[in-house]
Amino acid sequence: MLYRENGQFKTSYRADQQIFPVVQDKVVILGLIAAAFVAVPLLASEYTFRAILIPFLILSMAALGLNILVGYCGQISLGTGAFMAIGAYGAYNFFVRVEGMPLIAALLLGGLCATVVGVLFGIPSLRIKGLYLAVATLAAQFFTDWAFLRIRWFTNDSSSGSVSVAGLNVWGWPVESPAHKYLFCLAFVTLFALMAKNLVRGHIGREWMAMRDMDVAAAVIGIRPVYAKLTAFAVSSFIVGVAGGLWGFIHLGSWEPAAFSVDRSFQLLFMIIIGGLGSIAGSFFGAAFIVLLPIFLDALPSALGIPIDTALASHLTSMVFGALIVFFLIVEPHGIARLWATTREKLRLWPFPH
Amino acid sequence: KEQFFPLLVYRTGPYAPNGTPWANGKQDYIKMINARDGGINGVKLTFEECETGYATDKGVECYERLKGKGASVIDPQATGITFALTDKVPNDKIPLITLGYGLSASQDGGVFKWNFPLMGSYWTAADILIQHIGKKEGGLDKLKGKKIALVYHDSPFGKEPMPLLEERSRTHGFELLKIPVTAPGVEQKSAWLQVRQQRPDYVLLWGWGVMNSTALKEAQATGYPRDKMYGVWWAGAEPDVKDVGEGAKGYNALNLNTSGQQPKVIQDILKFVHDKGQGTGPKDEVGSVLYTRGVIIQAMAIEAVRRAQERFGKGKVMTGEQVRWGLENLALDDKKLATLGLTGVIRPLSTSCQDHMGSTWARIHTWDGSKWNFSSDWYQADEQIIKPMVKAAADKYAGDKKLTRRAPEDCQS
Amino acid sequence: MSNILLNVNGIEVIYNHVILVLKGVSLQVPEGQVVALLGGNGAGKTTTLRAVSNLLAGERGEVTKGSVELRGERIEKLSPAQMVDRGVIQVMEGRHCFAHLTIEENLMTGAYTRRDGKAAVEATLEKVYNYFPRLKTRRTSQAAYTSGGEQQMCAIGRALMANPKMVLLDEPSMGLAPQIVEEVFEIVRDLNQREKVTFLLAEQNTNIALRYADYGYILENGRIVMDGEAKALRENEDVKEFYLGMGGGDRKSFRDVKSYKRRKRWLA
Amino acid sequence: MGFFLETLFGGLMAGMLYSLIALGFVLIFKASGVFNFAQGAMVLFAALAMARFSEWFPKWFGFDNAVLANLLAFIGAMAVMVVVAWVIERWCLSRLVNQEGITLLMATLGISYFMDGFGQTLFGSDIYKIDIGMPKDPIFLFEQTFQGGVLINAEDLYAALIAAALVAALSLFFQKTATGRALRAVADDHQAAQSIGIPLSRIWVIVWSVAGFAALVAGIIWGSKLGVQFSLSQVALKALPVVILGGLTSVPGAIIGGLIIGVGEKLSEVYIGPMLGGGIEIWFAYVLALVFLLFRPQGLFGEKIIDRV
Amino acid sequence: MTHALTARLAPAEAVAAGRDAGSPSPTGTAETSNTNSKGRRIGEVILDVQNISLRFGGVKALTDISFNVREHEVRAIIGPNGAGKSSMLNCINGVYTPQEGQITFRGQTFKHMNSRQVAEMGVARTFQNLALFKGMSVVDNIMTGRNLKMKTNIFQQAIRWGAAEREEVAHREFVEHIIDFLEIQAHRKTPVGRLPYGLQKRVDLGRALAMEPQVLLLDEPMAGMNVEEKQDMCRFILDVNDEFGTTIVLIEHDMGVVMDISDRVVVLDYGKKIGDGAPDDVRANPDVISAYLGTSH
Ligand SMILES: Nc1ncnc2c1ncn2[C@@H]1O[C@H](COP(=O)(O)OP(=O)(O)OP(=O)(O)O)[C@@H](O)[C@H]1O
Ligand SMILES: Nc1ncnc2c1ncn2[C@@H]1O[C@H](COP(=O)(O)OP(=O)(O)OP(=O)(O)O)[C@@H](O)[C@H]1O
Ligand SMILES: [Mg+2]
Ligand SMILES: [Mg+2]
Repeated sequence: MLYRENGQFKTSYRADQQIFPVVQDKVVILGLIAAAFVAVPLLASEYTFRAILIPFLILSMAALGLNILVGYCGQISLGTGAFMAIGAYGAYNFFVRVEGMPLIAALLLGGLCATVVGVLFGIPSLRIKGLYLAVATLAAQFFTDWAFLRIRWFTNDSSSGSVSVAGLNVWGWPVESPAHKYLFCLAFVTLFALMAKNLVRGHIGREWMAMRDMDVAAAVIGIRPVYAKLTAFAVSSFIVGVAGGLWGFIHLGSWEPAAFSVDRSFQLLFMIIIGGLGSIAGSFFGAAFIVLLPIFLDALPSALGIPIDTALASHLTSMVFGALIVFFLIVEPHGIARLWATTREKLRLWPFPH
Repeated sequence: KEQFFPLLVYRTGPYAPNGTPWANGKQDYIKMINARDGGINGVKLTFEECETGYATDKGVECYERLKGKGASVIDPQATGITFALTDKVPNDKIPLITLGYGLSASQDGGVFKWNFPLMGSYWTAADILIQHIGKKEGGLDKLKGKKIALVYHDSPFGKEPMPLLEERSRTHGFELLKIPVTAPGVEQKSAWLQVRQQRPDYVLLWGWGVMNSTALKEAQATGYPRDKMYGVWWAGAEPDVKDVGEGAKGYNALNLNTSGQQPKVIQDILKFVHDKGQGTGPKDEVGSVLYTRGVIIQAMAIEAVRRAQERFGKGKVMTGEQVRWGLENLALDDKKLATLGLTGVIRPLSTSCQDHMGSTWARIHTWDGSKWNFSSDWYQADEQIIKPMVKAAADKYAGDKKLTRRAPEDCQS
Repeated sequence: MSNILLNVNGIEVIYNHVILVLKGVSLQVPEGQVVALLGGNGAGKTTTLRAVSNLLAGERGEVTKGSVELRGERIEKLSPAQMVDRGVIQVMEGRHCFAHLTIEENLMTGAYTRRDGKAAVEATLEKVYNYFPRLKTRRTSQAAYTSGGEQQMCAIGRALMANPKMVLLDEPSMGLAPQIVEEVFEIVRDLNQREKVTFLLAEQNTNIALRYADYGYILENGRIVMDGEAKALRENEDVKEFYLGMGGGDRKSFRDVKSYKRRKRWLA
Repeated sequence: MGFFLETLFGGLMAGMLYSLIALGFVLIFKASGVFNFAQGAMVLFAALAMARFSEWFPKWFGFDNAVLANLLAFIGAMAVMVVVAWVIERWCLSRLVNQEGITLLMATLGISYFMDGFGQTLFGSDIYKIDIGMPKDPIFLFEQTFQGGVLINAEDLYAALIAAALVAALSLFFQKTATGRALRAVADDHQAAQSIGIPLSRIWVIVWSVAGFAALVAGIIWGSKLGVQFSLSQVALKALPVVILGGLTSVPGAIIGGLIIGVGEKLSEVYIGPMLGGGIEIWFAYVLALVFLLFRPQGLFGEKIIDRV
Repeated sequence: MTHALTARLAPAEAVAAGRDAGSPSPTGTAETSNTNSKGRRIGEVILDVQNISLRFGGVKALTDISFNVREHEVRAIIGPNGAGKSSMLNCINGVYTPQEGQITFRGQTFKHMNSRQVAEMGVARTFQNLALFKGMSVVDNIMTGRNLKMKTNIFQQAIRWGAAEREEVAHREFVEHIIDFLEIQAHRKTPVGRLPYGLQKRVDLGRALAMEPQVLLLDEPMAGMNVEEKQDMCRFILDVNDEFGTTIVLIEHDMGVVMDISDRVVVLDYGKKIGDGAPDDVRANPDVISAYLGTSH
């Protein structure tokens, strides 16, 4: 009885095209957002903010960006870390080189840098497809790793190649305390998620999906592959770039290229596959799974009071993590978002089995 | 009453073979102090390990987690994590011990109030190596026209010594070749082809983890003489040479601390911990180079607490701020070292508000195919060169971060 | 009736844990007969065949009720390969040729389970080429680059390569030129009569299917709504009107069908 | 000139070592359409098993003969890899029949996490040694012609020969046998392959075992070069450009790709690297592969990517 | 009596809202012509295919094919399997580039065309091997057909509020008419991959219709349907042809359908044209009989 849409008739197409056509969903989501903005800052501990919520939000956002490229447009990319790095270093350079550059502007400009490079690296996608493209995007990854390590200019001539920022504020409001940082990220994420959702349910989103599902047919109905793919690369790298900026500025504060290594790229790809390709909510589910699960598993032995060797614990974590990934894929190859949708469908029918 | 020590370690991942003995040393020392002395003036010591896998983000997560449990001093055990935490610790008021690594500029306590690169930084390390090579050649002036190659881990860790080496190369007129090795360093063929092409007179090895042993194997395979190779102190432990064996014979590396099971502190650990079956790692690894380094790091942390207790109240649990004071006022003279059982293991050390390093001594040891032997006297890094560099770098950092130098009265507290 | 080869007993199939498609389908296929499974789009014909050949798992479907028996043996737990070992092979809807393999390689994979020697396989290959001369001319082309009809022939030929005892044919006529359709059904009859191969065919082309089949089932909405001897079905008024397009006796011109008439639902 | 040759040889031999790992990727992809990201983990796992068995067996069975120990360890490790293949098929692949490539890829990532953890739990995470008596010291050629001669790494030379033999054998297998054809069919369409009676489970166990064998050989060779420890699993990253350059579906492509990448990256690092500050080889390899792909999107020898309406 | 289709496709009042944003009104709905199928006005040549030859390596898919299509007519292409019918359509809409020959469309002559140009000129098609976007719902699939007509830029879409939403609603309205017309209302939100084959064919047609094409190329639209469904499909095709005057090029193997609904028929065999003319003439052509129809027809 939880999920009854009986009696909820759509009288206009506008109503039918809402993000959450079912009232229950809408209420729940709005409630969640409200709670995230109001209740969480009051309740969460510093550890929760800094080690869980902030990384979760930022990585969700990066996953969201990646999902546009991989999940919606079907171009598998393993170079996400690179675009995060470009966003972060781009923002950093604007921030320290331009006197009085506001934080938000710096982050957005960093995202723009990522967009430019993203489009550049997107060009091969017009010819190279699938896994070949995926591996080829690693070129972007390793190239940027190298460039930020080697080219002194990017790091403002820091001798060790690690950079850091300080004195973050938004119109004079300092973004220093964990709660502020959290709210700052949350605002970004909410906004970007909304815009991403708008894009993917608009015609540009359909162009992406059409490219993904069958590019020849898409071309025949008049979709230009160049435009569709490159916009996907652009939008995706922009979001990823801004997320990279947040990761550097807000989460780490000080970073080196290793913060955006190929492991990060893989991690983000895991998130969207586990969460659900081609689903905005999936990006969040995936980020939650990949960020929270290891933390949870790590903390489990000591929380249960089982004294267990650190190395063994972390090997076990890795095993359980791996096994859970496989398990989830077996239960639902299309990710947690789909699993959720199926569950909802069941709830809708409940208590009748079908 | 319990003093809590968070232990950031990596027992898994590419650097596990090096991270594990290090972590074992830290843990065993705590256990030993509890078992032998019942803690510090009656304050029991507790600890919790957190696995970072040498990854910065996991390190930050560990830090945040353990911080909440009452951490008052932390050894991040990785350069990357140190960088990330350097910005966070002033807010949280937790001092960082980065013994022998971290930011070289953080020696300057005037700017880096919370960082303690005790006993040496990469600048002092590089400086000592050049001094040693100069001595071998019969004087630093003989370095003119020589070629010295720096084969380095391509990361901030590997790049940190460069400013100093460049400075020295300018002064003495030797040519400095920089040859990067991409982390983690499993494929170094082209680096060593370059070494073979350039035929440098000496190779400085700035590696960590698998990079070291691979470098030695490649050196062997390209016929580069191992006795012309000098490693930093992170490239001079057993895991680096063990499976190269004979092939690494003649290889030299810096050494911050002695190894072996003779020192009293190690004996105590064996007696109070391992013999009771509470040891952390295998018994025969107790006293290895990195194990002993772990012991020293933990000893420093505990001595800082002890020192702080002397001032803020014996038998009390110290806060981060208080431990920071302790670290800033360490005075480990020969007598003190003797009571700690560290005689001969390290040089005496004393820190101050301005100087967060306390000692810049190190010496060289050489692998004979089955064990490390000392092959030089102690060297001290040249203050004349290092001091101005540290100051300049610290000032730049302060400028970037819009910090002001600590006022003299800040040093009193 | 002669002895029952396949007995489908009240099966229910659910896709993806929620979509109930078959709602208790029962049918029997006697040994050595041609049985047709008829029904509109989405009636569940393909699903029924998948349930028999155990190819549901790949579509995330499962049989939740009822049983399927082959010569009295329960077969729900068998793998598709084991079904082929027992002589039951399915020609899948939508061709499913191996895109990168040539036509001949495609056919040869069909003989994967054969153990009767190279020569016998060669002979079957010749037989298939005889049935479909078109395939012979295209034998070295990659399957993906052949026309739709050629792929359909390839798929049928591939199944025949296994020397099956029973063939589940899913829409064999789709995309084939009229005389080839005729030929395919001639092949069915030929194999059926000479080699005693049993057929269960799902077909939209009711007309031809009923001409060649011995018995027919009509599936609507996941339920069997009618069954009977093919001859009897051909004479049935409803079938005539809705499946043979011959309401009121003669075949109507497609141009003259005026209104969108609602198909009669037996159980709606 | 001497040095150029040296670099060239070095590159060729490094390339052969990459192809050894690339081979594992190609085998599995070709036979099941799965891009196996667990290949690196399999290499590590196999090498760990080999290293530890050669250490344990003499102790357990009380003999003292290095050759025998290595032989038994090899057999033991191979057995372990067959079990691994069986478990993977049983618990993972067979439940993911007919899913999209990316889902399967993700599953192999899950497998790789599991194997990393499991391998180290079982065998430990220290550095272990595999000593199959490979020569460590260099050989010098043409000492009369060039000053200093041309140095060849003897160990690499042997490794390259082993790799070449392995690849030759496997490509024959794929091209010439009915099983080879069935494997390719499975890669194209799981469901259709099932429908004509190709037993997916058996095929997969076979292929993963063969890939496990390739991983074991790679693990032994790399392990005796690097020492057996976690980083071994990361050499897989070096093999990726090789795989795509040669073509995901081509066994000989793995070799040619390996040689091209090996030579390309060594020459670039040695001759261009110093101008750019060094450390360029890793991205250079990928860029090289990318450039080739722009001309041949399916890699040098890969099967043409089919898109047709 | 007004035709059912006209009634259903008549623009609803809500369309007015979307007029300003890229008017999606279907061409030709203005006059509700009562013409029945017999009175269709066949016009000038709209599409002229001249001497097309297409080879794939050694395979000659098409050899020197010429034929034309007149406005408003239903033009069928038939021929045995592998004759080159689908290849012909692929040449027309720019998927394949023929080695020789040219195509004239509404007076403009092309040697090479890319698919986008063709689509912009008003040619839509359906595919033999379903080329639907599997991961998208029915509505979204059909909406992609409207993409050419949707003009808001990416920033407007990101904000959505305002122009983008108005546009979306207006086009959705149009698509809903098509959905009603094809009677797939119940499946609106279903991912197309889950639909039975026959319905997928309908969605494919819907997507092509959404482009409001002048010429509609249909590649075996009725494969895999039973008689009744074919009748429905024929009805759809004829209605589109009648109401919008859309020209239809149809490949079909069901001779009943071809004979009944097409105005002229081209017959291909082994890439060559072996017949062209009115259905009855073609049926009587001995070449066609031996190559294609066989004796039973
Ligand atoms: N993989 C699937 N997932 C979910 N639903 C499915 C799946 N396959 C089929 N269905 C649903 O099952 C029902 C029956 O489909 P089925 O393919 O068996 O019909 P059919 O009789 O073969 O139709 P057609 O003649 O069009 O092939 C349809 O409503 C379809 O939507
Ligand atoms: N891309 C291609 N590469 C190679 N050969 C091709 C290609 N496309 C079509 N062919 C060949 O061209 C010939 C004509 O194919 P086409 O698909 O046009 O046939 P068709 O008339 O549509 O047949 P059907 O009725 O079976 O669909 C076939 O023999 C086919 O193998
Ligand atoms: Mg069907
Ligand atoms: Mg065709």
